[in-house]
Amino acid sequence: MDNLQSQNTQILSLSLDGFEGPIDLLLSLARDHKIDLTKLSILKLAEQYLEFLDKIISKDIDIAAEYLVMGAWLAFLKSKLLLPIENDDNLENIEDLSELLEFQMRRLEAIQNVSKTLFKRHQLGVHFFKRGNPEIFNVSNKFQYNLSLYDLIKTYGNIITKSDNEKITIANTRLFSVENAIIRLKELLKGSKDWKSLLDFIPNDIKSELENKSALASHFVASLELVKEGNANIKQDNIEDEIFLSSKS
Amino acid sequence: MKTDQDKINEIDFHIKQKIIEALIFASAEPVPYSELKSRVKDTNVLDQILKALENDYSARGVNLHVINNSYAFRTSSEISEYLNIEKEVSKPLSRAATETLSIIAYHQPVTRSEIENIRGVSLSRGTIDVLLELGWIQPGPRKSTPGNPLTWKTSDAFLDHFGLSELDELPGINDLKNSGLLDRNKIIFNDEPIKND
Amino acid sequence: MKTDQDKINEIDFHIKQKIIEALIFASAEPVPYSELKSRVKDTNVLDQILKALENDYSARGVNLHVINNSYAFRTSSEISEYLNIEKEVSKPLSRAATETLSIIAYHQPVTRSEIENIRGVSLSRGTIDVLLELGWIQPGPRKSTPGNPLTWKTSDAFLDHFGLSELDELPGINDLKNSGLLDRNKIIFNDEPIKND
Repeated sequence: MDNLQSQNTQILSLSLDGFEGPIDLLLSLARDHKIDLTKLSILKLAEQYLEFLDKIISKDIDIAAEYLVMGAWLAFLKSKLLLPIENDDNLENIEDLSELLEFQMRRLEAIQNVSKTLFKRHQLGVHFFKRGNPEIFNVSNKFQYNLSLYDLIKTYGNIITKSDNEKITIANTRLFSVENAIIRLKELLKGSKDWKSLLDFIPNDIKSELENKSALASHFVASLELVKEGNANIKQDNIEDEIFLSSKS
Repeated sequence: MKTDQDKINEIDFHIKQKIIEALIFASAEPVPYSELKSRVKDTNVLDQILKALENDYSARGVNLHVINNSYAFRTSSEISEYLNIEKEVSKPLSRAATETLSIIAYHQPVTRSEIENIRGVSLSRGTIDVLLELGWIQPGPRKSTPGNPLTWKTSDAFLDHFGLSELDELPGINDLKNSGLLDRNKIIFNDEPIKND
Repeated sequence: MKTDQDKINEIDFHIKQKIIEALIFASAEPVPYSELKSRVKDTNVLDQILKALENDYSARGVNLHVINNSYAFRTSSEISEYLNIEKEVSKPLSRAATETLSIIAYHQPVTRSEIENIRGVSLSRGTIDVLLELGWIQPGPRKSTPGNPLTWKTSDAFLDHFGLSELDELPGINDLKNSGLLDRNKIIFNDEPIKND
């Protein structure tokens, strides 16, 4: 009978997608098999759950740990229920456990019910509205800033995660500073009264375009600096022509 | 016979009522009673004014709402079906989020692990986050259990959103209280020690 | 004698009036007559409703204004002198100030240079001033390190503003992690522009 019923129902579509955890699944099973929660037939429910879980496992569907824990717990409960009762202690224990399960199911069921009722209520911004064009009275400054607790916490979260996360490693590049170029040019120009192209002063072991640009830029700035200091002469006949340097001393 | 003083008081009352009315009407957010009190010091008079305003507006297209001792004008929900104006389009909340909100509302103040116990499943990341961003929940006092976990409770914005004046107006709250389903000490899979009290 | 049709029309009239009233109340801008007409087709009825609303509100703290054939509720000029009304200027707190405030909240009492260390940028003079002016921070005890630098901590007004009854209620790092606020994936797609070079 139960099996026949279960084939006709939607919930046994062999997926856990629609369920919010094992208790939710139990509630659905109870509803589906018309298992009355007031006289909770725990054995029947446990069997339904384990059967369902078996099918899921056999299909190799991903299962959250909670469903397995509940399965193990129900299997334990089932075995206790099927064992002949040895003494009164055992009986009480079983009854306690069944009662706890019943309590949890009823509690979640109640929450699910009030949740539906709550969201069926008229809601602000959907069914009723606030003043669309508020006028604010100048009570004091602090009402002009509206920073929410969420904003504050989120901001701090960002700072913390960033300082955790953001270890910037700067790639090992070979760039030329103007300072070094000045020293280098001074050295190379020493006593050279002839005009020499600026390009001749660029180091010849350059490997990349970036290095090349960097070297050219820093040496050009350095040459201007030397002219300004009175240590060198500079000339360029036309725009985009070559630039020439010579020593003054 | 009205004395001159009576007349002055009456005029005074009307002006005070207008001030209170304008204060509440002008604000999009609920105005706390304490702020109204800073305008009308005599709480007897203030209460009278608020009563009168509630009355005056009860049959209008705009009604006076009381939200946890704050006051706001809101359009009448009686005509909601006709008011399809610029609704705030927001993604519908997941079932996990709506159930979590309900658990916080009915069980507050409640810790994260208590929420997980009630739902029987661990809370996915971002569920609390969504509710906090909506401004519907806020942190409550920490519990005095080991680890001092933070609790969550609902905010005034939550009450406002669902048109509730106070938590006692939560649908079905009394049934839930009476049924014992809000008791805290029954847990199957506890990751917190069960308190025997 | 009122006929049944009269009664129906009357009920209808009241509902229509409520709709018009609520529409004007909830709108961010003055509502043009043409828009109201799309709700109440019969201009005779609509004009009657607007007349009635103007009348109803004429002696209240809030009046119905007609601005260039559009309708809006505005605080009565009669009492605005008592209220010191300003149009809402919602100034968002600068990012520097928000970050500084959050660091003070979580690390208090904290010195200026500690704040700079955590943010990784130096603190401009105005940032602390803004927070001080808001009343959200206050000086704490001086540190017993060389130079005895001043520390900063949050004030009661801070707790008040964020709806916390004590500092303890501020969600801690673990609460943040659990709620998804410290989700790394979220940080990766933050609002900083991607630098193309």
